[in-house]
Amino acid sequence: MAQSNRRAAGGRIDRNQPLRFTFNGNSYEGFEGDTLASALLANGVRVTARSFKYHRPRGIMGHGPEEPATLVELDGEDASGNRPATTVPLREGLNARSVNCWPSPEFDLGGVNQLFARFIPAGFYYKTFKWPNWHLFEPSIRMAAGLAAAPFKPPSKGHFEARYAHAEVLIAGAGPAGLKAALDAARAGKRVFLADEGTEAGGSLLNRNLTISGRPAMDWVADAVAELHGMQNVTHLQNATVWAYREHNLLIVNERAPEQGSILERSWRVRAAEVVLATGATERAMVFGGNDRPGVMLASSVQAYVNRWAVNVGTRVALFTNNNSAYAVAADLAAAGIIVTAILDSREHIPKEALDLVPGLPVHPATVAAGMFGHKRVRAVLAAPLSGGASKWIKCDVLAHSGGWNPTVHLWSQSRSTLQFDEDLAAFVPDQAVQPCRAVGAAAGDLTLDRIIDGGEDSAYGIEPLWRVDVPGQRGKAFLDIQNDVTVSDVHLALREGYDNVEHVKRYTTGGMGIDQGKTGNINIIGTVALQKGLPLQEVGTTTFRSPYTPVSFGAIGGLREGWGLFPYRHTPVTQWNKDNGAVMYEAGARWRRPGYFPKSGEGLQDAVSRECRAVREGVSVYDGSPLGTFELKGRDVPRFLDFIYSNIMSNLKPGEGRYGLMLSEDGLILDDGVAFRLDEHRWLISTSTGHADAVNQHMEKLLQTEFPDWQVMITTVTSQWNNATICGPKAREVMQALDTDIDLSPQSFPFMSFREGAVAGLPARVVRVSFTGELSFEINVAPRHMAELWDKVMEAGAPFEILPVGSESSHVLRVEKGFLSLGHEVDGTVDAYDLGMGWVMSKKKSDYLGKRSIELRRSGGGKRHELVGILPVDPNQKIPEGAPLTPGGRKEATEGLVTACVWSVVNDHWVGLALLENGHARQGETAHVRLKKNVIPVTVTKPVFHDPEGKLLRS
Amino acid sequence: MMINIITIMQKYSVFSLARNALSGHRNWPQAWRSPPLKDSYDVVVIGAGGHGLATAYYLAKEFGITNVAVLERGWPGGGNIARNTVTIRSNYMRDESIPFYVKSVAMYEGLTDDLNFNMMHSKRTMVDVVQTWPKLRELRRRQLTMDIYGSTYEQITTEEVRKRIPALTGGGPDARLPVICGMVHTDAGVNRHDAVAWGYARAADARGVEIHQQTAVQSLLRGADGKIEGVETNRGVVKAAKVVVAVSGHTTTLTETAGLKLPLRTMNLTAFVSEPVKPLVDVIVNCPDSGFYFSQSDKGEMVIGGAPDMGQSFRRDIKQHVFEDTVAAMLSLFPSFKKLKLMRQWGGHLDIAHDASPIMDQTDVPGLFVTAGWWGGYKAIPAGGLTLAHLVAKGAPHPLMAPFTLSRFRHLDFVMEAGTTTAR
Amino acid sequence: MSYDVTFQRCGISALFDLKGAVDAVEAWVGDALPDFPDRPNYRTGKDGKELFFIGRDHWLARAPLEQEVALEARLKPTDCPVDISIVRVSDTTTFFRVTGPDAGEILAIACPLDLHDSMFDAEAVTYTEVFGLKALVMRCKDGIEFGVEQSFADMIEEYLSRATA
Amino acid sequence: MLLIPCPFCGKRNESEFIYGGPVGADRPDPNAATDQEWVEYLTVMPNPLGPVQENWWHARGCGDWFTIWRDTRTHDIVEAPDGTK
Repeated sequence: MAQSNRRAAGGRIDRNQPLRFTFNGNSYEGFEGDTLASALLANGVRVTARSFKYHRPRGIMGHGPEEPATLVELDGEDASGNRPATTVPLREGLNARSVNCWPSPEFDLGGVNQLFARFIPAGFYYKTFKWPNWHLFEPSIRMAAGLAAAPFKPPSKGHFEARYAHAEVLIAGAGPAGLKAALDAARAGKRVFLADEGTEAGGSLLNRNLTISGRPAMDWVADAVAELHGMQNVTHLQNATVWAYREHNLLIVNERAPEQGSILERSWRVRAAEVVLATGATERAMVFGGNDRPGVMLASSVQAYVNRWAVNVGTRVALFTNNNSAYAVAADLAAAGIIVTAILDSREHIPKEALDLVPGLPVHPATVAAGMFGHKRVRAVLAAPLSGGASKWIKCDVLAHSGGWNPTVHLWSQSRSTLQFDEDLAAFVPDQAVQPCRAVGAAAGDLTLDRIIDGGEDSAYGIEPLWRVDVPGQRGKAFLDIQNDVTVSDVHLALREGYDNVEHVKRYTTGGMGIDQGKTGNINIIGTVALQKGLPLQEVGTTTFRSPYTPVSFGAIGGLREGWGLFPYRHTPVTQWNKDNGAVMYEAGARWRRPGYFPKSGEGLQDAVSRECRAVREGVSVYDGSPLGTFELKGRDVPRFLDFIYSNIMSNLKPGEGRYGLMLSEDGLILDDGVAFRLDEHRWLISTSTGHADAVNQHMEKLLQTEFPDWQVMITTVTSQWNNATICGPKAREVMQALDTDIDLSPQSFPFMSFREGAVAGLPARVVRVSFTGELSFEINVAPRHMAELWDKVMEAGAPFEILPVGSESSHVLRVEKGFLSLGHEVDGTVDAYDLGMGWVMSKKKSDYLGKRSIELRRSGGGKRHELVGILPVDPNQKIPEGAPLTPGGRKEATEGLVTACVWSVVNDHWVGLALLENGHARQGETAHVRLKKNVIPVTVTKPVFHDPEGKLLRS
Repeated sequence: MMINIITIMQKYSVFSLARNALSGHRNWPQAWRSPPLKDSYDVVVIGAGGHGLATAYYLAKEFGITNVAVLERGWPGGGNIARNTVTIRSNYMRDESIPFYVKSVAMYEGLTDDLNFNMMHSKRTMVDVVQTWPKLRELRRRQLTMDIYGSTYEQITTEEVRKRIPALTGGGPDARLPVICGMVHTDAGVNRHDAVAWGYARAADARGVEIHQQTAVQSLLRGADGKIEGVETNRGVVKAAKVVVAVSGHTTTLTETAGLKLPLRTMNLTAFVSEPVKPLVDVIVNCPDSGFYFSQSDKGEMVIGGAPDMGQSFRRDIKQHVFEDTVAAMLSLFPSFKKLKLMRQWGGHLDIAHDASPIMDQTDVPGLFVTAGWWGGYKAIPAGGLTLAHLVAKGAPHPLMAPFTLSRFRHLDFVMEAGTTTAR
Repeated sequence: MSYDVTFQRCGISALFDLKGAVDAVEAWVGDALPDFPDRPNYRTGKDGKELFFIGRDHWLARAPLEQEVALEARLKPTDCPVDISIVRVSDTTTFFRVTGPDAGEILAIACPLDLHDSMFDAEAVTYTEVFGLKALVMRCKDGIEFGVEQSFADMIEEYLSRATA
Repeated sequence: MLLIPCPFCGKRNESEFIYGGPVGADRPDPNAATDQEWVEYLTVMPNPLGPVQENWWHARGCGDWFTIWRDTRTHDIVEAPDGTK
């Protein structure tokens, strides 16, 4: 019984390489070169699937990506679901299962649905399952729906790759037209990218017995492929599907199993100067009663199995057609010794050139198939004369049908180029291209090989469209969409209920929304709608063609960029030291990884942070401040530029001096805060918050290049040219001295907010006196190549003073104690500098600066303002969650503010917080109420500063 | 008049289905009529999308205004409502927004009965997967403000997150962005977008509202007094003293014909679905730090959304690099999806206001109303339709929509709502 | 290794950022640097020093690190006139080299730019994208050399090992 | 993914650029403009169904800020910046 349907000879299979495989638990044998489908047919397996909704038995109907019926899931290494059996190359040990049936397609319990078929027409779920509620039905519906099992683990080995490519000509499809186009372009020296979805080149030639200038067509293919491979300027991929056509001639190709180490699939983003679509044509189904029965197959597929895979899918084949192409199929079958029991042709007058192909075969003009006999395998077809005469059963074990050919225009349509309905071809064909693109061969509606190869004569195709069989006495359901079980009556129902747009029909019936995207059936749905509404197909139009052309695994699309490749990350030279010393690393702004805190073994977050804070307030600490954004500015107009982008005045700074400033956006929102230093007469250095460095750079460059092109300001980013270790705390000056520097550190000669250059610990350094903690603080800037060394020396010099490395958690606590602004906390897009009690930073002298007018305008509206205040929980040990709302009297009503920060203050021995509170500045001393879910926390409103209000320490 | 119209509408139920089954489903009536276009109406609604149809329905149902025409360039429900990811939630941040969406979610939950059309509303709950501390702080802020308005948002541990989403196997302690915790929004759900559009259309029609397909409004007509007078369509002039513009991305295209300037820009937002597979994920998964979210439809497809594209666009297309970012982010947290396949993807254009919050108001052109600036507007359809109908009928904004009127721009009092998108 | 390549983290070079009108900059640097390239995104070289024309009124001078002090003494960044800007940026950029027969394959993964020799020849140098980051790309013996912001170097190294795995 | 003509570098992948928004009205004199004029300048941007002039920054390239005219219906770049190679 092994391979009982395999022909004795012929086919593009390697009979010396038998392959064992398993399907639904039964083991079979096939050959290298088989697909799962061809191997199953060779083994005489008829029922290979159950349908989605009615669980009707189904067989294999096609031979390529158009296959609507037989979807399988693969187990083991290449586990994946919902693969058409016709596109799964056979390999040793392949283990496949039909999707969506249990226990097997031969005996499927879901089949009981067939009994209820009449109760579940299109859209039935919109009308039912309403009582008592959807939740009662949803779980079972969900279990029934869905096809293959969901993937539970990633591939155990190998990886995916995505890459860029560039071509002068990209050709989709390596059939006769594609190869011809590739040869022409390659010979002209163009960079050619040729991609074909099949396992080998040749397209339709693989399936047919044709000759090109007297020789077997496949010899011509072999020569063409060989010549292309000999050329440096050609990239030729098989197993590579062009699945998306994007804007500006960007096309996406999915290459399966490339011959490249451990790469599973590879995604190519190809930018092409010109695109040639040689995607061929897809045969479409005939629509008649029982057209889904196992054994009802596309004529071209029956032909392909005989010629390419040497498989007799049946012994007695009947054909049903409305065009000439099926006659070549009949001829091939007869030549192969298969009995052709009948050719049913819906046309009354059959062209001579068709009849000449099938001398002696029984041809029935003006006759259609009106039903199939046989449940799990076809036994006879009901031949019904259109004239109305008596219909009769004709024996057959396979019915091969051809409803005509659709140019494969998916990519053409994706590119936004237009389609038009060609009456002669009875198909939608490419019309106007809107990108540098042309269609050739069958994809352009040219179905004649000679013309494609050497511009020879057009041979007749002679189609007379038949969108659906409509004769009295027709038996059984006539399916338009085999995969989603959509019948002609479903479409009629949709139209009857007023869902009469083709998009409505698609959504209401789900026709064409399957994995095959209706490659064989959509046109018949459009035809059925057209017939019912009495419109030409052009007016009914097609539904939108959407990427992907065929399903693509997400792995290939993601390429290498998952996990650590997804978001860039940045380190400082001290990062490793931080990790080695037990730092808990945080994601800081701008993708920096920073230490959050340095817990001792067994120590919790709060204890560690308090310990670090105490060091800063009472001893000395060091902080890696390298991520701060820094820019050097130079040029004649820097002073006026800074005065424009900062709300306060910078132009009057003296060399060596610096000043804190606020940057606003034009609509008055706070963009960033930072410090500007004047290095010398013409050179300036500004620092930005870590997270906003890029935004500020973009902001400055945009202003200079678009608003003030004639201002002379030259900006150089030096964030990574300077790293810094910030020594902070009462003992900071002692540590600086211990580090040994030639800079005079006395407060008189090196005051707060000033800048010095010199040597620190023998390293060239820029030292800046700024403070983000309110304590005496020296920011030592050195080149990154010196940073690790500086850090070690700081730890060494600081050891006698018990210096501690501190992280961003303690910095947060310390800045809250001082009421220093943190953009991430206090600035939420609603407050301005006045609300934050920083009116002093808003220059009264300047007539104009960014944001000035907008803030004036906003405040003139007299709307409620949320103002920054300090809050002290009445219970000193009461922590308040950051972000908690304040409501009037703590009642459950609209908020009047929120807690922006709340920390345990070591200097106050008390939880302290900052809040934005409606009209807060006037409410100092009052009690406000934090509203939590279960309780209300009363807090006293204070000034937003809890430590050294006069700022003596930071100036010390 | 109303009465006999209502009798036209056949009640959908398992019984009517069975009855029709026996007659081969030959007797189902049209879901909505196709009446001749009159030359004037009390109210013309432009756009038979979610917001337009809902507005028309509530005008008829709540305010007895039934002489209403909904003019649609294409077909009902063919715009953004056919392109969104059907995520219904109320986890917003500000007092201006939360109550509005709480109302909308509640209305959605009753919509199947109200419209006698199965919305397949599935209260799945949404789980926000938190990967950075600043995001957690923002979500905690939302949590406590939402609580004031009765919207639920609970923090859960990473372990609980993984228990609720077994497929979430990425984001471990050594990952680029480890999962810190989750926030659970039990009010969130999904339903069928076609059912929403068709249900509103059918129910509005039953109350006398006329729906006119293939009727493209080319310009707005103003009288000498500057008031709105009607619209010019491809089928001639239609008069109305009140005109509602509910056309999503095309708002400014129309309002400019009335010499009106609005702070709106049209952008493209895309979504995609996987092949259908057996049930794997029961909740709506939202990963704001990674910039994507998804849920599994009843058909078994993963319905996935990500960040909007840069730049204005009326071309419903896919930006490959934006799409790849979304996929890579998804695979980082759901590595088993590498073998899952993309089945379909699409784009939709929507207009975004200067402050990214919606605009519902009567414009400076008396009688001309707009509902615009919706992104994530699907969840707002019931409340948006109800409150706009209120404004059209009574001439004063419904309290829930007051924060979203145009007046906020007069003094730049923006509604800065961080909860409108997961875009990173 | 599925690709026949080797990559190497070369660390930093002496690097100076030059901005201003070409005449003014040329006048100031004199013969301290190679002739100024006449085409955008091209480079010139002279006794170990290179000059990259990488933006409007914008150049990068590169030299072996040991020449940094001497070069700085010649360029005198702090003394140059107000209308030109010269800044030492040696530490901002870490350079990598990807060499070997398959170097192009790795760059095809990393970089959207068409590096085909007909489009990007031996003297070309430009800022583009490498593994999603801004990077300075040029040819080197048997392959491609590129520089990225120094703080991203660890990430790039990790990425390269994944791409070549 | 657009192919954007940078005046200095020539055509490059969109991923190298940062979008800078449409080119709006010129900045009015903040001390002369009426409130309404100012609000309009800030919030109302051209949103044509057709060509729009917009700013792009070659952030991962030469750093140039420039404008192009792009058709919002087709994404065709109908007018490249001056001096594009």
